[in-house]
Amino acid sequence: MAVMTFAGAALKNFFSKPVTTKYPAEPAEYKERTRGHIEISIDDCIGCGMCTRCCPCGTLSIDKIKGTWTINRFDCIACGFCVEKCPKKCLTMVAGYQTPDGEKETVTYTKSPEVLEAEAKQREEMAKKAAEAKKAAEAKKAAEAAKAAEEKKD
Amino acid sequence: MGKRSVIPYGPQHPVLPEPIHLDLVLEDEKIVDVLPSIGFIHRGLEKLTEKRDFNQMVYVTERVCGICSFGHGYGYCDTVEHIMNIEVPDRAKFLRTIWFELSRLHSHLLWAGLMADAFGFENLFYQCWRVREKVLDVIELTTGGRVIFSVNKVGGVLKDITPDMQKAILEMLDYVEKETKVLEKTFMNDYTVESRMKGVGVLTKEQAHALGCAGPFARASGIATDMRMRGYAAYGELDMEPIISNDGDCYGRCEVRIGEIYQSIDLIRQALDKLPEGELAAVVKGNPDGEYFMRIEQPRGEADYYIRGNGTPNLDRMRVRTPTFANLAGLCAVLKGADYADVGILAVTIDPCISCTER
Amino acid sequence: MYKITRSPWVMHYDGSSCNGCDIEVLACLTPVYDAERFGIINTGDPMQADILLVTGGINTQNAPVVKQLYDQMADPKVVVAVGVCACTGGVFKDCYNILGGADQVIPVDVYVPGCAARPQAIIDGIVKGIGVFQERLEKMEKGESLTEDKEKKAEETAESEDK
Amino acid sequence: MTATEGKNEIIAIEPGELSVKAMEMKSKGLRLSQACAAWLRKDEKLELSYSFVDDDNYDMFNVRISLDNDKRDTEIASISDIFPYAAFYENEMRELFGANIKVINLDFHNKLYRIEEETPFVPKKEGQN
Amino acid sequence: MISGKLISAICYVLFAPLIGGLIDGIGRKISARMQRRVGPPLLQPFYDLGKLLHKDPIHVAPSQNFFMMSYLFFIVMTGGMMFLGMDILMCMFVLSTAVMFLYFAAVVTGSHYSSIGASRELLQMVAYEPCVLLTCIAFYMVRGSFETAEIIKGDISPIVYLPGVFVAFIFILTIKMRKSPFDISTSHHPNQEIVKGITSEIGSRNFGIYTLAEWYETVFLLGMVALFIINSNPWSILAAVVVIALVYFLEILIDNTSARVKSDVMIKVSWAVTLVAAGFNILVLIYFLG
Amino acid sequence: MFDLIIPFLICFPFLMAVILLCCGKSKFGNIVSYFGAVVIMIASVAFFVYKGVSGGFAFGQGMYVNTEIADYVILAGEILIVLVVTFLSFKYKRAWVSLLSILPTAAIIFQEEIAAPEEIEHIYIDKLALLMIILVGVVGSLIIMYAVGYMEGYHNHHKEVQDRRNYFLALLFMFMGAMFGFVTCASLIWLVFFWECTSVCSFLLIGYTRTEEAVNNSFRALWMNLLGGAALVVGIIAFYNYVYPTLSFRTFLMVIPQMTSFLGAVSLLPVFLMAFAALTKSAQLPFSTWLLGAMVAPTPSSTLLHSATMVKAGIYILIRLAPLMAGNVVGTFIAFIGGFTFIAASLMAVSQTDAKKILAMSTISNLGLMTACAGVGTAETTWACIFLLLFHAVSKSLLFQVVGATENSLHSRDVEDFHGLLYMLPKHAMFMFIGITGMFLAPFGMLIAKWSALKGMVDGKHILLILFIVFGSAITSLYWCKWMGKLIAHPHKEKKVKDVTHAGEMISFWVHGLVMILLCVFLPVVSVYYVDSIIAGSDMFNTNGAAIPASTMYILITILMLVFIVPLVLYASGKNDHSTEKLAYMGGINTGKNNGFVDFMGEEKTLMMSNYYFEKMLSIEKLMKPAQVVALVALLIIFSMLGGYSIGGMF
Ligand code: SF4
Ligand code: SF4
Ligand code: SF4
Ligand code: SF4
Ligand code: SF4
Ligand code: SF4
Ligand code: SF4
Ligand code: SF4
Repeated sequence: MAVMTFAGAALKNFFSKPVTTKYPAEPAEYKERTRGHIEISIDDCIGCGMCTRCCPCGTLSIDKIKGTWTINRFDCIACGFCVEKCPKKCLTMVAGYQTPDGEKETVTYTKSPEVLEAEAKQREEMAKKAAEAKKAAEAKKAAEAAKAAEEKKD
Repeated sequence: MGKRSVIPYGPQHPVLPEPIHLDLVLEDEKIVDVLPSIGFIHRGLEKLTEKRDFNQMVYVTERVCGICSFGHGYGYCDTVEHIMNIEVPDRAKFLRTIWFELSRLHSHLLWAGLMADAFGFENLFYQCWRVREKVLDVIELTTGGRVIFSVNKVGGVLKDITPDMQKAILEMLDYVEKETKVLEKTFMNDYTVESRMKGVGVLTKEQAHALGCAGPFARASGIATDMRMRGYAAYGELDMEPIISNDGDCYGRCEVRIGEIYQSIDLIRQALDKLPEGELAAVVKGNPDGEYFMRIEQPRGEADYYIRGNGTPNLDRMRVRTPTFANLAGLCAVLKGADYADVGILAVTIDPCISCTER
Repeated sequence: MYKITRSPWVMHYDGSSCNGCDIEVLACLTPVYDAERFGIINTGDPMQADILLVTGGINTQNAPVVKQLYDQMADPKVVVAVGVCACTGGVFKDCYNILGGADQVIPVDVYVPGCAARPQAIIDGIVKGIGVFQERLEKMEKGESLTEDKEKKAEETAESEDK
Repeated sequence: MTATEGKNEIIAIEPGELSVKAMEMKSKGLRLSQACAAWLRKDEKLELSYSFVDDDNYDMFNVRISLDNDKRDTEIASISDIFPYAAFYENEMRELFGANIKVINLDFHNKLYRIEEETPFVPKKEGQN
Repeated sequence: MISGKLISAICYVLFAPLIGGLIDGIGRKISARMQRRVGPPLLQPFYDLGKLLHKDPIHVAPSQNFFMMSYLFFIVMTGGMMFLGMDILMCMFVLSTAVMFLYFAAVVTGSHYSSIGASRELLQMVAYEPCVLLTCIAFYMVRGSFETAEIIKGDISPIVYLPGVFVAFIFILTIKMRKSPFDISTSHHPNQEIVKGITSEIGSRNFGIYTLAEWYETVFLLGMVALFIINSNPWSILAAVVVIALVYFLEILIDNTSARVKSDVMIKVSWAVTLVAAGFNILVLIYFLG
Repeated sequence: MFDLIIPFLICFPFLMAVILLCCGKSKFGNIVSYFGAVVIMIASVAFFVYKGVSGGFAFGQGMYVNTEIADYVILAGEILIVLVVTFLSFKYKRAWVSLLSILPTAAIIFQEEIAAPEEIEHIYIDKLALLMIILVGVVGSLIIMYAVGYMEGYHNHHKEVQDRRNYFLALLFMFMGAMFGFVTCASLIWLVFFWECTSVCSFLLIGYTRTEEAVNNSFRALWMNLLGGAALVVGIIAFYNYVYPTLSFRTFLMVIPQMTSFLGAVSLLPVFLMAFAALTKSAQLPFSTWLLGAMVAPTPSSTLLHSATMVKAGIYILIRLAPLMAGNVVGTFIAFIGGFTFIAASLMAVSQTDAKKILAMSTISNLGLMTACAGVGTAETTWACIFLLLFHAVSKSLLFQVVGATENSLHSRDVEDFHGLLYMLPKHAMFMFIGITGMFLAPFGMLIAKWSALKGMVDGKHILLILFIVFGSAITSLYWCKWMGKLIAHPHKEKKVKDVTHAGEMISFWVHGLVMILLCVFLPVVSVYYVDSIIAGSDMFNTNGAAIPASTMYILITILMLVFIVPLVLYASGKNDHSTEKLAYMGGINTGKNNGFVDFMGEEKTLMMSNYYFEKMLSIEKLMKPAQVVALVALLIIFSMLGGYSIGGMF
């Protein structure tokens, strides 16, 4: 029947320095792998939507035309699945958590105008190309049709 | 009937932060009847399989519970791997084992703290949780998360444990071993602590078997069952014996868990020692089709997984039978005849996880 | 004006959480983070609590419980939702028995994201909550009604839900 | 001790045989480790599985009752008189899957989880909404 | 002379909360350090009290307010009587009356945690009351008077005659100060199986009153400890302060190194200590003085 | 002229009894009873006032030296008692009990016959007797008034019991007559008669319902009391033959201290035997069981037995004997038994839920305290004893009556059912509150008495008694607090209760309550002007001056009054204070009110809170036997000690 068996440890604690961190007076230290929050280098994003589809929470949304990538940080479980899945590796898991707030606002990242412009141009070009291709195809079709008609005539 | 009190315990109660509710009938402070009520935390996450594919489900399963989160992720992946006949690389098996034991370590230390808290030993609670923080540090170092690891995927693991990290783990193990000795002294020998645990909530071996108890709760009653003996992951290649006690009371349960802390430390050391080189994950192709029953040993005891695939990415059924669900009957049995003051302690001795019980 | 910011007593209620956030709430109180530095005491009793920490989402069965605990607290009081589950329902929001975040039943003042929310985030969340706490006191002492404030808040959240 | 994975068998039975099977398992000293239901969406079938395990050699026997959609209301006698703790599993199967299990020793009357939706795991039958 | 007593009583009424609060703050700090953490600021108890008094007053049953005020009043009166140099046995009777009001404040709500807490408070009373009464009697035997004014007048400190009683009283102090292992009716920590026990239904202003009453009580109880030390020599007051500091530190250490025991153990152990330490001491005293 | 009041007080109740017996079943009995009660009350108060005014307070006064006729009446009475007892014990097949009546009576008659003729005072009035008279007169009459109303309700509910209420009332009157006789008589022969008279009355009262339990219990009461009576007789005979040949009680009291010096222990034997008799009457261990059994009878009889009469007869004798017991072995043992009874009965009271049983155990325990005080026998403790007697009589009488009345309305006397009584029967709860505070709490007098008792015992260095008291009083507070808590607790169910209490009962409550408060307020006056002089009386301690200095007393009273007034002030001032009402805390699942919660099935369940009883540890069944054994052993030890000495001394 021992009493106060913990006295030694308690007294030792009493005379040692507390282990308490100084947070928030001093910033918190994070490990390298710490899953804090998701960052995006938006200009690299190709808007494929892989991340939005794989996210277990449905936290993400993208708008390919506007070039935006939207995240609700109050909904993200920091699982990192999107990071793993992103084909362009433009998503990264960054240490440091998202700060608390009174509102659950979503954050939207928009591509820089140049990139947008470039993309728009590209899209235009693609569209043009597609149109051209279409035209060409139509022309080809028409030509073929004409050819066929001609053959018929024959 | 006049001398009886009919009172609720929970759902909100500081001793057991999780919401479980018991209808108690007391005579003085003796419990003469108890009826459990659950559902305060029931989410219905098993049904998410209809909306999430089997890869996403890993992250959902991890959140069956935040304490043995790793185990759930693992159990799920292993079951799917069985169905899909995936051969997981050896290194991944060992890494999984190490993380599994780390999570057991933190879980048991957490339990010890909650137990100390339940019998009103503040300082001991702080001590346990302080030691536990060291384990969490290592977990964060290796996985990036403190409680939710998110390192499992179907087919293997996502992250490696580098040699630096291995060193950190070993250092941490030494520290924890040393500190556990201090804790053990108080948990096992202190008069006040003993007065709260010895002879409280006794469950004999026969009773434990008849009530279908699992995990340390059953082992403390002398049932030598430990799913790790089934040799899943890398356990087959490590040396271990189930730890049992024959007391069947709270003291015995405490003894078993403290023994398991040492056991986990030993297992991690062994696993690190034998850690093979190799790939982290196998390639996964196709969708699961078929069914499998898997049993693993969570810190709280045997957890059963049942998965039924139907050839689409969305599983037909994902089922987790968690240790606490199995131990509910045992809890009610030990509560009858105990003191009201023991409710918290007894609830904690089964190391309850209501979150996973109700899913 | 009296400063009551140095003594925020919290009460924790575990909604439908997975335990992850709960143990982190507890971890805040332990030596490494020691929330008592800020006068934070974890009291289990709503009668004595100033700040309600809700972890986990709301389901059919715990909705009345959360509401009742909130009602039992004395004014001024503050609600902090800890973890994404309590913010939005998180990973479980599509489950059949999850109604959503804590703001489904009570007005939430501060949202702490994270899964699990880190202890530092929780401390930050409480500190932010303390600011609201002080404002409320000042309002109360001026005799302004607090409910109005809360109703507005509730409306806002309802609106954002609609969106 | 060496690791033994143990057997893992599925034994299909008719609904009426459950009690007999449970008795048999009990007499062998097995423990009920779990019981669960599953709704097979493609096959439109309700399956109940009772798993019995042997704590010495880690064998597992899963007793399976399969019910087609039109027969899913078939009455099934509870085994809670044989394994008292089966009550929780059976209550769960009944509340979530609508399995028609009768005479459970601790009957929660579909209020184990107290959810709003009825039997969320199985689709509503025609004529019900 | 009378005026001297009066001044000390007035000082008690005015300053006991300050001292009590400060002692509380020091205690919390020491406790925190024993748990290897920084702990709250020294003045934390006052911040807490300030907040409690500024919150919206609440009650479960209206009569709680009245019972709590009465509780505070009687606690103050207990200490006041002691510092007025009055009959110490009467002080103790008034103290039990005070405890009874706290009991009423808890049971009047009919709620379960506070009722269980209240019942346990009564058990605590059963555990400590004998020792407290014996302590008074022991003083009487040594000094031939129940009056504190007389008790402090001897040449030799009573502790010389009463080591056993002192030990028993220190033991009982753990119960009265609601420290582990005997914080069974309510505890300073929220980890009670009955939540806040007897104070479960006491919130905001009433809890402030409760806190204040506790501070008064702490000072009164430590005053009792001082009675063991103080004699006609003015330096003994200094000695008393040192002893009080040591005793208080010991209480905190005990608090930090023990689990909360159950009520039956509490009664058994405290009665045993009372009988063995105090009873034996008094027996010896009868032989030597008688 | 006024002196005639004494025989009047003794005879009038008997007369009333006879009239009542003649009334048969008619309602006329009620009027007769009210009339008789009022007359007795007026007579006793008048006598008391007259004595005060005429200066008769100063000294005792003996009278009735020549009482030949009365002696014959008494002789006849004694024989009548024997006949009744013999008849009933044969009727109920307990023939051996009759021996306990026949033999002592024969012995005492024989003794009287052979005694040398002497001139003794048969009646002696001093302040103690006066105190008892006013106590018995006022409290007893109130009980009778209460009984009239009570029996009405009782017989409405208990149809199975034969309605003999006039017989019951007659017994109550007889009892009072016997009591008056007992406290005023100064002849040992008369003393024995009145003693037996109370024994038989209580026997008949207990057996009133004639159920098997009642018969059993009544016979238990009878044989225990007759055993006491026998001891009394033996004591008297021993005294007459071996110590001093007189049958005067006063001489007895005065002569013994002088004889002790050369007769030694022999002279203590009569004292012990008399004290032994008192123990049986005061239901001390090992004789406590009869008082418990007495509860089968309707409440008024328990009230009468417990408060002012029966059991107090024992205490009265002990107070008379107190100076003879101071510092000797008899005193030590009597005090031990008293102290032991105090703590043992308190412990048993903790485990009771039946309000009447709690009251019974508390009576036994308080009588134990009084016995201990008397046993110590110093001026201080005797002072305490008298105050305890006074306060106990009033508050116990009040409590018994309120419990009885509550039972008639509530149909239960389980304390658990008193949960929230304040909201169901507010007046009853209030009176219970007053009664209970009177029993143990400041500012009521029991506390000061206890204080004084403790002080006296410390001075006497009775370590064991001190321990008994400090531990016992802690336990006492436990069971009273429990009860009070029940009264004010928020009710389980909002149930309405029909109050069927009669006006007569209410009047009795009010008077009791008032007396209680007045006694507290005027405690110093009572002490200084009355009780102190009992103590200083010629046949008591002869020490001049008060047991407790009046100055201390006044300070105490001031403080205690403060204790009383301040809460009222606080209450009044707190009335219009702003405070928000919240629901009680129940882990978040109350169903919108304070007494219901959502149970495991999602339905509403009523929250029930019961007190602690420690039934397994402290039940009467469990503790009574061992406690009786301890007390019995103590009695045997002292008996053999004294017997040994005496026999040794005789030869
Ligand atoms: S990720 Fe695949 S599907 Fe998406 S745009 Fe790139 S190539 Fe196409
Ligand atoms: S990850 Fe691929 S298969 Fe899965 S949902 Fe997205 S696009 Fe479809
Ligand atoms: S980290 Fe996980 S939850 Fe967050 S956005 Fe990426 S996939 Fe979604
Ligand atoms: S997966 Fe990567 S590239 Fe695709 S939308 Fe998301 S962030 Fe952009
Ligand atoms: S047993 Fe509890 S802690 Fe472990 S996984 Fe299950 S829910 Fe989590
Ligand atoms: S936010 Fe994440 S860790 Fe927290 S309760 Fe929800 S799922 Fe668990
Ligand atoms: S005490 Fe009560 S139960 Fe016992 S005999 Fe008397 S009335 Fe009956
Ligand atoms: S409960 Fe009481 S009042 Fe009712 S019938 Fe019985 S004895 Fe009479």
